[in-house]
Amino acid sequence: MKQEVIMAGFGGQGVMSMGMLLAYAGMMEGKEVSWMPSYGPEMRGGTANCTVIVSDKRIASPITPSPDTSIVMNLPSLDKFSSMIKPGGVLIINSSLIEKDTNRTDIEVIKVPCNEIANELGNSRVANMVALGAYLQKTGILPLESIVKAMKKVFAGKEHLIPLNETALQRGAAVVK
Amino acid sequence: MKQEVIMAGFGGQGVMSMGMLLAYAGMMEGKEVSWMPSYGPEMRGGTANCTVIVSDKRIASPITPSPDTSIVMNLPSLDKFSSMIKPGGVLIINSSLIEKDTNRTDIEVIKVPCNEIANELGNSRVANMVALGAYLQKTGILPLESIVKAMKKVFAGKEHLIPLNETALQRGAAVVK
Amino acid sequence: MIKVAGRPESLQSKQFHYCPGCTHGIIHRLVAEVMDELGIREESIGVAPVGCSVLAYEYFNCDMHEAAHGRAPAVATGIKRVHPDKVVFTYQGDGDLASIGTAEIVHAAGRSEKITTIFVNNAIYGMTGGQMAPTTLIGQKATTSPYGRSVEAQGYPLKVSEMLATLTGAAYIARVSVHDPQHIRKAKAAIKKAFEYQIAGKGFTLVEVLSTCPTNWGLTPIEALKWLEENMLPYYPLGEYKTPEEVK
Amino acid sequence: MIKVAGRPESLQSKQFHYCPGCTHGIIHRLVAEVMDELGIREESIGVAPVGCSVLAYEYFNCDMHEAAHGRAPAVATGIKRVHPDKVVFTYQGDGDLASIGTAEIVHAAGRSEKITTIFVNNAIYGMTGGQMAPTTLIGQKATTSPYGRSVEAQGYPLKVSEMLATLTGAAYIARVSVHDPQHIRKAKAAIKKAFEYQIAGKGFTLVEVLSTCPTNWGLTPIEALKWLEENMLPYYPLGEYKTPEEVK
Amino acid sequence: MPKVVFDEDRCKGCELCTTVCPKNIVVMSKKINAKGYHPATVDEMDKCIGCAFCANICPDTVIEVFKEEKK
Amino acid sequence: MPKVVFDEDRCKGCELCTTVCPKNIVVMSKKINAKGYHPATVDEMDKCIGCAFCANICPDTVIEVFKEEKK
Amino acid sequence: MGERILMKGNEAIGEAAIKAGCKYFFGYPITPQNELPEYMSRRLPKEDGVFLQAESEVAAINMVYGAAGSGARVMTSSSSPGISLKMEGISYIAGAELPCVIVNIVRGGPGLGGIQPAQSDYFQATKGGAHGDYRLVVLAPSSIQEAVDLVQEAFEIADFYRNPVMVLGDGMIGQMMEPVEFRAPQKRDLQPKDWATDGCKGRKPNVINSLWLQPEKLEEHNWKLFKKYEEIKKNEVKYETIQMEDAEFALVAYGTTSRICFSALETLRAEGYKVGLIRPITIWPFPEAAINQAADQVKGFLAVEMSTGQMVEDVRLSVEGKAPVHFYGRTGGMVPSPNEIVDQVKAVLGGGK
Amino acid sequence: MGERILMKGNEAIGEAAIKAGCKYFFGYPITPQNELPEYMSRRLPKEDGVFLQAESEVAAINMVYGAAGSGARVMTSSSSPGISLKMEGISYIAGAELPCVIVNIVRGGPGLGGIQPAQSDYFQATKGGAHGDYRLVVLAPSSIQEAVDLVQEAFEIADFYRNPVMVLGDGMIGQMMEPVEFRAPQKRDLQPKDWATDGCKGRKPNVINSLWLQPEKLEEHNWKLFKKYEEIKKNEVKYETIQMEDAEFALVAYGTTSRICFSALETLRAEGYKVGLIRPITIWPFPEAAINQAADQVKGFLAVEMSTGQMVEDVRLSVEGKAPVHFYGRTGGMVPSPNEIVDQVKAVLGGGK
Ligand SMILES: Cc1ncc(C[n+]2csc(CCOP(=O)(O)OP(=O)(O)O)c2C)c(N)n1
Ligand SMILES: Cc1ncc(C[n+]2csc(CCOP(=O)(O)OP(=O)(O)O)c2C)c(N)n1
Ligand code: SF4
Ligand code: SF4
Ligand code: SF4
Ligand code: SF4
Ligand code: SF4
Ligand code: SF4
Ligand SMILES: [Mg+2]
Ligand SMILES: [Mg+2]
Repeated sequence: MKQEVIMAGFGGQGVMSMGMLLAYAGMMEGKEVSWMPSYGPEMRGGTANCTVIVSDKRIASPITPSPDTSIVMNLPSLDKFSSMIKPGGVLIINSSLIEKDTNRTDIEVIKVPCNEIANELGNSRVANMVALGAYLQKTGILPLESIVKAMKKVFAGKEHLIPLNETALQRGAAVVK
Repeated sequence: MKQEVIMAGFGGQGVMSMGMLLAYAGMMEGKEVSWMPSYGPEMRGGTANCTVIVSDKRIASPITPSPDTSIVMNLPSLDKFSSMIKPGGVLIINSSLIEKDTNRTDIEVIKVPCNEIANELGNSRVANMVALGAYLQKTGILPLESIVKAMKKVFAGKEHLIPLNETALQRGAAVVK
Repeated sequence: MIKVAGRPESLQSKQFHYCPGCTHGIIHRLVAEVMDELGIREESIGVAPVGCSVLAYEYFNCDMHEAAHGRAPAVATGIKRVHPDKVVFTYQGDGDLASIGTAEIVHAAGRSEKITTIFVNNAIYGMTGGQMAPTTLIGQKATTSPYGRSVEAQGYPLKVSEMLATLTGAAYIARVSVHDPQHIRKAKAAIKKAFEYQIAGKGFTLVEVLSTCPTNWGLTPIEALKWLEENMLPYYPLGEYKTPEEVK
Repeated sequence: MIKVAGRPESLQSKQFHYCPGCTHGIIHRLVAEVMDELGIREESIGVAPVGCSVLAYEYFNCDMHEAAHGRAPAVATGIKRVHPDKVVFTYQGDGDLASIGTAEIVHAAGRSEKITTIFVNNAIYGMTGGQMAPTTLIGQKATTSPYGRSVEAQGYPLKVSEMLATLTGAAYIARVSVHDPQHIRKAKAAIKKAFEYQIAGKGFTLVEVLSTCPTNWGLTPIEALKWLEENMLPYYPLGEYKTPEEVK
Repeated sequence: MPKVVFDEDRCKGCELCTTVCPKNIVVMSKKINAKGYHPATVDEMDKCIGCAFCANICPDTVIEVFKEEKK
Repeated sequence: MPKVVFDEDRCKGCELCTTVCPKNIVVMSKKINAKGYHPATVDEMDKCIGCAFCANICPDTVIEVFKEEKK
Repeated sequence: MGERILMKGNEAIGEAAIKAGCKYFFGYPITPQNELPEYMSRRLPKEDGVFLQAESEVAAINMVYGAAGSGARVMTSSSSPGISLKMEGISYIAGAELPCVIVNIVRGGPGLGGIQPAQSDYFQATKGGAHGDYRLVVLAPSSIQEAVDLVQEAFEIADFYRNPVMVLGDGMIGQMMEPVEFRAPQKRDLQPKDWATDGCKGRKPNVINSLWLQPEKLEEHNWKLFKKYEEIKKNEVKYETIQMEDAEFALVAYGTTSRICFSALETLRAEGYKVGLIRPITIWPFPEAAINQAADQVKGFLAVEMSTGQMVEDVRLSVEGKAPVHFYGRTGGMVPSPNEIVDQVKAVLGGGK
Repeated sequence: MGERILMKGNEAIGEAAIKAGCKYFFGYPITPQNELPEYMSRRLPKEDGVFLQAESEVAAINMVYGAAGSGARVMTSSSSPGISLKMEGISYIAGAELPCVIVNIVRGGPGLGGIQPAQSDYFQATKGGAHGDYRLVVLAPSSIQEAVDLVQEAFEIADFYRNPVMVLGDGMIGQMMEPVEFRAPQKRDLQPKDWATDGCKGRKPNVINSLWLQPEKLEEHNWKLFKKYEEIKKNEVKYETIQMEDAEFALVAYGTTSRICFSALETLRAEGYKVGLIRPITIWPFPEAAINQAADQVKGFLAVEMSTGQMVEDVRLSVEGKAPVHFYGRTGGMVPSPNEIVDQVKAVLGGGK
């Protein structure tokens, strides 16, 4: 089993920490994992992305020219990453911010209104967790609970945020179910 | 024909310019020449030396482990350079400042009281020319006049010094005659 | 209708890559306006630093030369010595000028190099993600002074204008700020003077401009202007530290 | 009979390689005398520069560390941060400190690094054969200013003490001279103060010592002392430019 | 009457211009521009006195200010 | 009576010591030392007041000055 | 120790250094290694150590020189242009035979270049980018775990041989997160640092120095260094071979690129190509013997680098003409993809498996 | 021109530069090259040029960067440690593709080392002592006359390829006096410097730059540079062969060492040994083909250097295992004597002529 996913969005959308959580959870489940961020000139406001690989075997390259899945949180990311996904792969689109469609027909497209759901939950910053929930549900790569476990490690000192994030995960998962 | 000579003495004794004059004169006579100074840490008061090669053919190395001749103007130079001279070579000793003798028997030793002669001429700074005169006379590598011609080039602006230097050359040569 | 404000000709129409509210953009515009007003765009050669303004060569509408980090004054010296009749300026951040480039700026000033330096002091390394600069204030947190800058560990913030003003070769040294329209006007006046003195051959000229880095200060752009006013102004007093009259 | 003058214990018995009459030798002895008097020889680590005093590590009778040209303050910083309880000093020439090492000395001072710098200003590059230094006087000839230093071409001689005194982190900055016994006594007193302030943890301390280079000035040792007095003293006024009281 | 023109797609929504207008007429728009920011705009243009403070503080040269020619 | 001792072979003949002696008793010797210099020396030692000026200005630590212990 | 945690390469390197007893860090910010000094600035004050941001890379390496000379375990880090500025200082440290660890998280060059991963500082690291006959031990990790292990070992090697050690990563090693476990580093039998300048109480003064004015002495010193380097060559070569047993063609790659080659190798093997991989872990000393030996077995080599071709020279030197050595490189911050390498191998082999 | 005059290497290099139209010199004192900046400080003001002693080597190379970028013929010089400090700047100049001439009068290293002649900066000069994939053209004169000729050519090469050129001498080349004649330099067909930053009147602004934030662009730039370097390799290799026609054994040496090898060769020939000498004049590009060809003819090679062994790697790379390559080196400022080389050759040949 090996899952390569690229997560991309605006600087403030939390795509990096979404990837980190996935990697952390994967590690805690005993898998090999890697997380590789894009790092641009450190000027803010651009787009950010990271590649996460979760695998049963030693991971070769931490980056990939053709991920299994791409989660795109904004329009530039859709433009940039939809074409890379491997045939038969999955594209998760944050439909709250992206109206455009992909022209790819050889992949499965899942639209999740991440920001709307997050706003419903009262905090637009958990849009990333909504997307992650959808991703986990779709790929089945890890159970939701493992992410929650990882949160306890990663959110050390901010444990009060966990319930909200967990709900967001579940809402995202629900979109796919 | 090839003559390799090392000239050595205290910093102020003019060994460098003595070598330069020889090289210049050699060049003006159409020979191949090279002049190579020792350059120590630029702190004054130490000993200085240069190697001059005058040859009819392309000069290989501008330094030599075994010169034909050595002109030593002070004691440390005697100690350092007398052993290098090739068997059958010539050692010119400034006997004004060096009392010690060499223990080499396979070379010709010529003692020249350079400073005394220079003082007689009224200027201790021409002791070097006295030594050079002796050297030229001994080796016959170049005529004295070629050095005088070279002085005109090298002493540009200080031509008034030439007669004195010429006399010093001749006095040195006379010691050997 | 006449245009009383807008993009000066000496600024390319390209959009800045700077973060929202970063005052680098204001300072760029002021320099360009001065070039326009003095009519020197085609006579000017700018030297871009390494720092957030590394891409300055894409923005100024005149010949531009990149420099290695901190070495803009040396690069400018090379240019000015070849083209003494041209107007040469450097645009440098506080990491660039006050840290790695200390020797170069001191000696450009000491040599009385006829160049103009726009020194953008935002008390931080913007480009590389908010590390401590020599101008970071005591107590200020940065990614390499996570517990706040302390005198004991990191010493005192450098006051560059005060230091350079002691050098005879420095003709004009002024510190200005861009945190409100009034100060922006004064900043422009100082920049103009600096260029004028360069053109008049008075010697080395430098304008230190206090600037914000909302991103690495962790503040909104508006809060950042306020932070500058409340924290930087007291430690870095504005004013002219040296004027050419003092150079005999 | 008691010995009232002679070789201090903190000086090795080796002979200096310096030229006849070069005042580097006097300054070495003063530093050693101060180490003796403060009883810190075994607690001291000296940093030798690149310059005529490059072999200082052969002369001082304490632990000695070589530095790359100009970098003695950085090397000293490395040492002092590892051994904050030891006494660390640098001994640097004007080419070393005021030219290539400008950034290092400014930042050691700015950081308030608790070290002592003995800055030997002889207005020339002695070691390399008499090239112009940043401190070479206007009109002074050097092998790289063969027509005399000119303001137009090379700018103004740097006044290092004045410049460093503007830095808050500098605790003690003084300029002294060694051209006669009276001044030699004062020079020693300043050096002693500097070490004492270091030991007391006051901050960065520096004593600039005006010194001769008979060889490269082309003067006899006696003429050189006179030249120093007549030419350097007016441009480089002696005195204490900063004392720890000013550091709050 | 003075006029202020915003090059909306250049605006990064930093809001600095809103703090300096003596007439308090510069406000942030609800819409989102190409860059994803809420751009600044002027609601009551007739109140504008053409002081150009807004343009002066704008870091991104978004704003042009026009005035009647003085005769 | 004070005493001045010259480590003659260290002397580089710079003559600085000769210029500072208040009693003018430090002079250059005619002889040449191991280094090839005329070393400094004191002729009339009895005039010495032990001020140590000579030792202080000597760049090569050639000179030691001894004085009676003050009681 | 023992627990696996997820760490960014730069931070893991910092933690590894601290675990190895490094208490002093002098550095200057530069992308893509900033997280390393930043990590040290958070951690070292708590370990009774010192983090100091120097005014420049030149100052930083000279601070390292001073700290190493006075007996400390000390580290610095930078990225390509910053390492170039450290060249003079590195030569001094090597000349004075002082131990320290220098991390280079390489980015695209030349000049200001870019900030994406590259391997174009190979020559600088392994041949001596500074003046004089000196060598750094250069360790090139290909994973965060290996980075951590090698950094710890780097300090031991540095102290053992009194020689600076460079850890050569790239933007990917610096920025990536992977699980790591901090294992107890293997300690060597180290001599006390009785040469350090830490005050001469009860002994003769110590001197740290790289100057030898008499050429005879300097030459002697150089041959002494040379012998040390030969000793290191004998003892410290590290490399990994993957599926070389039956390989008929060998990939050679280090660091990040070796992982991608591994990916390519899996694909090629799956298609029946008998390809192996030799991965130098020390790039100086270079695993010459291993490659030379492999040259008797394989039909050819493909050196893969993120540069226009640097390590390939060492491969050629090792192979001594026994087999063709091909090269595939991406540069300027571009990372090759496994497919490109697969294609290259196929092209070279011309269809013959 | 035409007259033979006796000149010191350093000064002759200065005069050659002036004759080649170099009007700007930025440098910093260091032994054993001081006579070069000193000469320029006397001469350039009279040629309406500028001599400026920079505050450091780092500043000097960046002044060169600025002057070269704004269209001037410009030179700098230094010796080993100073050249190390210039590494970052050299990488920028190479990256920005600017022409300039850099003289390194090599002395013993590493660190402060010594000041006597050495060749231990070969790697730094030829492999790239700084970061990134770049190359300098490196010219290694063996006499003052050749130094003069090569310096003049260096400016032409630099302008022709828009690439920095290094002239690699050593203390002996710098300090020695030999007769020289200033011949009219061979001019190349040079493009106008319409890329220079000299004020944008009547044209679009020019930009001098080495930054390419997109790795795709930076890679493109790197391959462009690579192609230029391949072009230079094709066109600019220079070497001399002496008595190679019937040689059964070849000495390989450059610069000062080659003269001493020539001396040794004469002795060996006199004794009946069929020895030849290959003397690289450009050490980058290295005369690979010539040496490779020679490898088909000779029984072996002896590379002689004033280092512990650097150029020998390029000889080995050229020979490709076809013949044994031996090495003889002196270092730290020691200059080998002809006899030592004679003995080495005899030892290698084991008595067989
Ligand atoms: C030699 C070198 N060292 C370090 C860097 C990394 N670097 C790039 S910009 C910068 C500092 C920028 O800070 P500043 O000059 O204050 O400019 P700002 O971004 O704040 O405007 C640093 C350290 C570099 N590019 N080159
Ligand atoms: C990096 C480097 N640049 C240059 C030199 C050559 N160098 C040695 S000493 C020196 C200057 C010495 O002058 P100063 O510091 O004034 O000391 P002084 O000899 O006058 O006492 C120079 C330039 C060097 N060794 N290293
Ligand atoms: S990081 Fe700071 S200085 Fe740089 S562009 Fe952003 S706000 Fe401006
Ligand atoms: S060259 Fe000058 S500074 Fe150096 S030892 Fe001689 S007199 Fe002193
Ligand atoms: S010009 Fe002045 S009044 Fe008009 S909108 Fe701008 S700030 Fe307000
Ligand atoms: S100041 Fe400029 S960028 Fe900022 S909100 Fe106003 S118009 Fe937009
Ligand atoms: S101690 Fe004083 S009086 Fe005696 S010789 Fe020396 S200078 Fe003269
Ligand atoms: S001062 Fe010292 S070195 Fe000079 S002459 Fe007197 S004793 Fe000799
Ligand atoms: Mg800044
Ligand atoms: Mg000096």
